[in-house]
Amino acid sequence: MKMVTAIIEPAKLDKVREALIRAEITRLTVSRVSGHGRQASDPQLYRGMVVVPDLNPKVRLDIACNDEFVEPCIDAICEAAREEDNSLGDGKIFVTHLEEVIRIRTHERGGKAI
Amino acid sequence: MKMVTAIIEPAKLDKVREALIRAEITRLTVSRVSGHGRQASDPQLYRGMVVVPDLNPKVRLDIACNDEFVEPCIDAICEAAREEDNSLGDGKIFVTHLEEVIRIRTHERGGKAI
Amino acid sequence: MKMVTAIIEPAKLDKVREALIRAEITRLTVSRVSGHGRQASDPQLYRGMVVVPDLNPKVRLDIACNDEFVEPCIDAICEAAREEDNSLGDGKIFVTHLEEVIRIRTHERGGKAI
Amino acid sequence: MGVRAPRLAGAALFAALVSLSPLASAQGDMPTTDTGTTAWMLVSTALVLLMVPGLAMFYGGLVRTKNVLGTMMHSFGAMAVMGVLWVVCGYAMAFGPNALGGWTGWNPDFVMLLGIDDSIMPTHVPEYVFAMFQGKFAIITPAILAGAFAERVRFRGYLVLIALWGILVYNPLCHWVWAEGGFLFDKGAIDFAGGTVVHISAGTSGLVCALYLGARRGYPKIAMHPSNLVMTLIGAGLLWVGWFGFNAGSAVSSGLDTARALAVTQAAAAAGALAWIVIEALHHGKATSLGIVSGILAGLVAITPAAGVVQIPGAMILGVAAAIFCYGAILLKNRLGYDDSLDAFGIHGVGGIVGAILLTFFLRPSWVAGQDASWSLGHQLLVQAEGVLVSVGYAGVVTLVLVVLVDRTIGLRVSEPEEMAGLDHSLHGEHGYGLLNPN
Amino acid sequence: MGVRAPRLAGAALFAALVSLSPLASAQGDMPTTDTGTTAWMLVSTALVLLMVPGLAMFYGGLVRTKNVLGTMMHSFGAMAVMGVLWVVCGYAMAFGPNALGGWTGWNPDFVMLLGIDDSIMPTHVPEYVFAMFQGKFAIITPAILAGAFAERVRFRGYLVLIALWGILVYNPLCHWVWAEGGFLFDKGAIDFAGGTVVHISAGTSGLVCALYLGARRGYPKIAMHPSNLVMTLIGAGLLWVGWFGFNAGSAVSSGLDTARALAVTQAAAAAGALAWIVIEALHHGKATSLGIVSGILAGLVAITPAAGVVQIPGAMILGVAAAIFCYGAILLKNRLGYDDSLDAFGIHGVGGIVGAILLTFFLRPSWVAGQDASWSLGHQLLVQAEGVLVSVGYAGVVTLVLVVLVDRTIGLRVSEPEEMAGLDHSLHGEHGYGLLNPN
Amino acid sequence: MGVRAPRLAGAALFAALVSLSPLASAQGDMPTTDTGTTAWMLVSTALVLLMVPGLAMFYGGLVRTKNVLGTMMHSFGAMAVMGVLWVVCGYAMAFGPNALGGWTGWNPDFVMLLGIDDSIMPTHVPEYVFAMFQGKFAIITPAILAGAFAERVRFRGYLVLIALWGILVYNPLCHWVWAEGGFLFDKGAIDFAGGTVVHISAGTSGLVCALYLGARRGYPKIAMHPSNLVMTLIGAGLLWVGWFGFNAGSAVSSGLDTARALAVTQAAAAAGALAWIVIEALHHGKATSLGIVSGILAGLVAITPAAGVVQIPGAMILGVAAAIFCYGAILLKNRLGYDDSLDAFGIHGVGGIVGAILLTFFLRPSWVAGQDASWSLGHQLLVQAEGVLVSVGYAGVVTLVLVVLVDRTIGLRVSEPEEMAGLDHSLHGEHGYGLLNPN
Ligand SMILES: Nc1ncnc2c1ncn2[C@@H]1O[C@H](COP(=O)(O)OP(=O)(O)O)[C@@H](O)[C@H]1O
Ligand SMILES: Nc1ncnc2c1ncn2[C@@H]1O[C@H](COP(=O)(O)OP(=O)(O)O)[C@@H](O)[C@H]1O
Ligand SMILES: Nc1ncnc2c1ncn2[C@@H]1O[C@H](COP(=O)(O)OP(=O)(O)O)[C@@H](O)[C@H]1O
Repeated sequence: MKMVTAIIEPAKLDKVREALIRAEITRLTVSRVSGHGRQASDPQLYRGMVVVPDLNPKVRLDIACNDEFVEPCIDAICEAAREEDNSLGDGKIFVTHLEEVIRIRTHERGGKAI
Repeated sequence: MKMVTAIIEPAKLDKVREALIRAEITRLTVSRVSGHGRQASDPQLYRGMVVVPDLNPKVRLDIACNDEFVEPCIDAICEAAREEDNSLGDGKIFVTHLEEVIRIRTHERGGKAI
Repeated sequence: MKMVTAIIEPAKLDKVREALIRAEITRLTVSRVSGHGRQASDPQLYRGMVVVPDLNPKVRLDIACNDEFVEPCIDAICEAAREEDNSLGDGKIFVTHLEEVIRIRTHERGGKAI
Repeated sequence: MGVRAPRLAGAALFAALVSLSPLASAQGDMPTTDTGTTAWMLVSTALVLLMVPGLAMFYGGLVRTKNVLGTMMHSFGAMAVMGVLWVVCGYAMAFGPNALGGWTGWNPDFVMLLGIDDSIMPTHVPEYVFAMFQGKFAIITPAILAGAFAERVRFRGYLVLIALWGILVYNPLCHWVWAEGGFLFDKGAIDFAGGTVVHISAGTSGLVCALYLGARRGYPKIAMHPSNLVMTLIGAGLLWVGWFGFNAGSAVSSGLDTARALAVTQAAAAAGALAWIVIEALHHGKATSLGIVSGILAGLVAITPAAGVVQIPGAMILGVAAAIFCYGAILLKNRLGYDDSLDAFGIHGVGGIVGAILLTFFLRPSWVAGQDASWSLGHQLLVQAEGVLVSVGYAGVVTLVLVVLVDRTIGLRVSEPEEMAGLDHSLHGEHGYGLLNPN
Repeated sequence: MGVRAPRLAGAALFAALVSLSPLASAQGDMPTTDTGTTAWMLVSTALVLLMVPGLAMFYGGLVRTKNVLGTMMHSFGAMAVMGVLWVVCGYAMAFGPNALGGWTGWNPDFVMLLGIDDSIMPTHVPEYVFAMFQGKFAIITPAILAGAFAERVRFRGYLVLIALWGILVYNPLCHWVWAEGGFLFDKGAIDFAGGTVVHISAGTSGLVCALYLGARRGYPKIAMHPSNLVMTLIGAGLLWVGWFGFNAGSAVSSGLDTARALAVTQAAAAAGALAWIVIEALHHGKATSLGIVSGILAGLVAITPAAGVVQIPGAMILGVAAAIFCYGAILLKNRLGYDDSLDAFGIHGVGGIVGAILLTFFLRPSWVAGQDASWSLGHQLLVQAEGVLVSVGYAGVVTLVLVVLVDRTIGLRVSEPEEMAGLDHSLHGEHGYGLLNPN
Repeated sequence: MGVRAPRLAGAALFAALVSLSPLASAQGDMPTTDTGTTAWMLVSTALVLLMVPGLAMFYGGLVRTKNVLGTMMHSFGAMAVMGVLWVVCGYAMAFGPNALGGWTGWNPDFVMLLGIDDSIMPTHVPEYVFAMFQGKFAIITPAILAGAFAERVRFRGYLVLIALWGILVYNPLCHWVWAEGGFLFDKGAIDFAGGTVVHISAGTSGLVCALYLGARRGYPKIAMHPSNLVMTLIGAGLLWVGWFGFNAGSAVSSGLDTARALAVTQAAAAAGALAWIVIEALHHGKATSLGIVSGILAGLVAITPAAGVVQIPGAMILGVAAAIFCYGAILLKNRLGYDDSLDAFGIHGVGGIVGAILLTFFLRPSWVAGQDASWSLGHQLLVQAEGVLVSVGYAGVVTLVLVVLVDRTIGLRVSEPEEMAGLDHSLHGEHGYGLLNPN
């Protein structure tokens, strides 16, 4: 089992969720984060000045999935989270190994608890 | 050392913390997340309509612990976070391997830094 | 590749970021969390009473880096996040193994995607 | 005529008009100023203005986080655009003598309000105050309307739409109902403080826009949570306070009529709130905070046309009835599946209609006694219904033309990527709650 | 009697009562309306209503995130329930002539306010305005009380409790203190704008409820952070503004008395704020924002009974004294360990007592000069103490009966799982801050 | 003299002064109270007070999350400190007869306002109300100033600074411009509601402080996001509402002058808002919410000195001009790189200067007609410029002395660790938004 963690643009959340659902991945955990990557875009306006923030608002998705779902999951995210204009700031995906998953309600463990 | 990450109902936070303290686990990190699992419960009311949100508010606990504490920790969480009525949405626990832990103040590393 | 996760005092965020930049580590993800450690400091005032909160506001940094950057990264954080007076509550660093990193924009993978 | 006129402002004003040219204004036959009435009208103006940030909060709390600024900008944009337009031409159209066969009013002296620089009205109030008080209604009305299409329109198109809407819908309606010579005014339609002019017209126009523009992306499949119900509650509180200016100010006096309007406003709001949470408790077993404020609003809307002519029991019944009908209308909307985002029609349209019609059954006995012999309840009911229909029909049709026009030319509906990203980011380059991100 | 009466409203009203039946109301001996006084009373009514959302913000910001809506609903629920009850029977009980041996007042003509439809009071204000102004006090009082048991009561039980409390505690107290024939009124107790009726009664009743219901789960072991001090500050700002209506409106005039009340209100609030942060700086080395607003409130509460009879220096001393006593009372509470969640007693109860007693020492020389020969400071002090004791005793005892009754029948205290989950979720099915979750 | 005096308050007051000793106050030649005017002045006082929480919200929303309480405390602290100081000595200095060669006023009877306990002014308003109304200006002015050095000063030093500033800068300036005998008053400088006294002095002083204290750590390299633009918008809404009291209250009447002031205030605000978003749309293609509220403020500031003497078209032009100049000034600031955190100078200083100077070109014809033969536009322009220069020069120099003094003695600038940790945590031991952390 793997934990796929994606950091994406908040604006892309809906599209990514839809793509994941199409890939039959529905369970996930979402949180607000801020990030700094290579991107220097997402400029904001402040009283006539274009301000490039140091930390941009991002959304983090954590998706625990069985090994065979990892690649479909990555593909779905990449597909949906990419800007048309190939700009910086589209985000990143991290994959870590999951040793155990437990469903609290049933105490089920492992792949079937995902 | 393992990192135990639990996603639970916000309403259960107090109870889980108390159970963990009983299991002698006091250090942890908590954050607000939103999640989508199998659950279709936690309905909210909006002007006379029952609304089932797509992403439910959840609380995430991250607990770094030495290996012998992992099972007690999981048990404590499972015990406290479960609804009496065995409903969906009780949450999930993920366990990952921790390579290193450093206490910033003392530069201590490993198990004793937990 | 490793994921370095640091939990630090919010007040130290600026200083830690600056130290990381000096160590040539600029990419990271930041989020608000609350934590309970050994610390019993960060007292707050509430109508004449000193209140020691149960969960203190903390900031979490997630930094994915190639293996050779792990130690410099840890050092930079430790250096910058430590209070002068060696008090509790300075925070903790966790290191986990990262199996894969994907840059969404380019589909690049591995070390060069960090 | 005073007998028939539920609200004397128009008549009084007209008298002022004929007797006054800018040059004649310093003459001796000018009414004197009453400091007390003037004070209350100044305050009422401030209170109605308070409703604009109040509405911004009410609406802004109900939308999703990514659209909060965009939604509040609808109210603030109305302050800017209608604030300017009203002094430029709005007052001249609404309160000038009949022009274009009575479709609108027009008095060139009122342009930039230059002609009223010294004018005191027969109600003993400087005309400037009356003009400003009325101007606030012209601001709040399109701001209410905007709730129907929240979270999916371009700001630029919105500003053009409300500018046109103000000129072509609001000003004529206002003239018909409140100005001497206006045809509904002459018929004796009762609309004390703007049931038809403000609420029904805003609600209906909003509905038309919502239907034309279509639902928000994902509606109703994806649940759209209010981002800040706390702010919505506070906004409702400010609206209640401001409504005292809206209704009691519409008496253009500071005396018994004013006191009556204030008392019934208070009673209707409380009754509406209580009724709504009782309904919810019966329906779902839980009273909600959004419910209690929706009930407040429903009660306030329903009493608006009636504030001069009913007594406390009637006001409470109107408040309860409004809660019932609005609750039902929203349930129906959910069935029908169209997307009136913040229920501009469900609350303001329906509540306004309920008030305008039902008030007929609760007329104050002394008011009825003051009517001439030909008056009958049935006739009044017909007149009221006519007022409602005219308002619904006129506002609906003209709004449809305008919304199509604006959408086809400069564009009204946002693009799908913009909508997904949220108005705040894509239209305004800002975030409402920077506090959500560490900084 | 005017000599003794610190506040003429009651007397004036009584005169209105005797001379007026609904039928006689159109006669020539009716006082005329003064537009200026009426304007100010209309405004005061709006300002006191503004205190309700102000209080909702003040309290809502102090509770934990999961209870913010539930806490604000206490204020909004009071608007709904007391708003209705006041016109139904509250005004008749509070300002009718003595009934049941003086325990309450009663005038059947005041039911639904039908009997005052044309009534102008000798203060030249339509009685409707006075009734509405007073009605706002009946709303704010239980809303203040609710702070004592925030975060742990059921909404349904709360609504029933305050309805009973309004009828059995507030209305009689209000009658005793402010209505002609009320026994404290006749004794010459000074309570200009509600120190006993509003603040002491709310504070004491809150304390009784808090003691009976017990502490919140985890109190005081678990620290309970204010969820939104920013909102608390804004709420305090609105309370200060609204308090001008509360105090200066209680003059039921628009002249020198009003101006004096406003001036001392301002001075006491500023002095209280300054004193509180000085105390904090001495005690902890830091001034807090909660401290400054607590000081504002303490000062405002203390000046409330005294606003008609002290001058600026007295007002400032009252403000400072209130800050000292309230600060001490809260420290004491923390020692004793009972859970008056938002210090309804610590601020309103204590501040009200401080004001009601200490005002005796700062009476305006011209006021003292106007008393008859038998007047002495010592006697006034006794009368003031009696007012306080009666208010504490009566409110305390009746509230205890009511809270036991409501808790045993329909239930007042929430269950432990509900409390842990938070009122917003478990009682109202909502979340206050949707913005906390990505959507 | 009334001819020359744009604002009669001072003159009126002076008349009151000479005729009244505390002992003479009960005599027959006292002017009578006008309830209507008094009502409006009471309301204006409340409305200007409302601007204080409004400003706290406006500013608090613009700073970073960690400084929100600290920034709001600047406004609340001003309520406490200036609220006390004004009654102690401020009113005596500002509105007493010339003292120290006209540098200030002084009337020992005004200390604690004891000498005005019975005083009714020739404007038929109890002097207490006038004193309280003016006191609110003394509160809001340092609160505006504080925007220039937000996020980097110690609370203690700030309180001392504004106390000294109030005594040494505000009171004299207020005396010169508004009190009979003040040298700018006697020259005929037009400053209806405080362009020089409030906005220019606050803006300039703020600028001086900002330059002396230096930029915030990291400025301008690190972007500093507004933590809560939603709150900033609401604050701006309250400021607009409160400004009606600020400007229309400055007429110290309830009649035509008042109505005119209200109307031009409304028009200038709307025009300023519209102009700002048009400028933004041209410059960046996007209208922002911070832009629309900045435009509102710019328009309101610019109309402040002019509210008594221009008509609607002039008001709108002033609003537009203020938007242009302020926008430009802020761009310039960004070029120059100094850190006026919240643009106290960019909006209030620049807007105030624009209004004070440009009003000369839009004087109401009837006002011009009322001047004596020697009057010329050029001369008025010179007088206006002199008013601006005096205000800028005096406020600037004295503030510089004060800020150096306070910083060197008790300390004004926070330490670097404190600044990084945020004022809320390090100075006040609190967090503004507890809701951000699960609890
Ligand atoms: N090495 C990293 N460690 C942690 N977070 C990262 C890292 N690189 C990127 N991120 C996160 O991903 C977000 C998007 O990164 P982006 O700017 O798209 O990266 P890139 O420029 O490499 O494509 C960043 O804002 C940050 O939150
Ligand atoms: N596979 C997963 N990956 C990431 N998060 C998950 C996953 N499954 C569940 N969660 C998180 O746990 C929360 C509770 O899940 P729940 O609905 O109780 O799961 P189940 O229905 O499987 O018991 C979800 O809201 C989500 O935040
Ligand atoms: N074992 C742990 N698991 C998860 N988080 C931890 C753990 N230990 C510490 N933390 C996080 O680090 C923060 C700082 O810890 P701190 O009090 O400095 O630890 P210590 O007292 O061991 O130095 C805590 O508030 C918590 O968020």
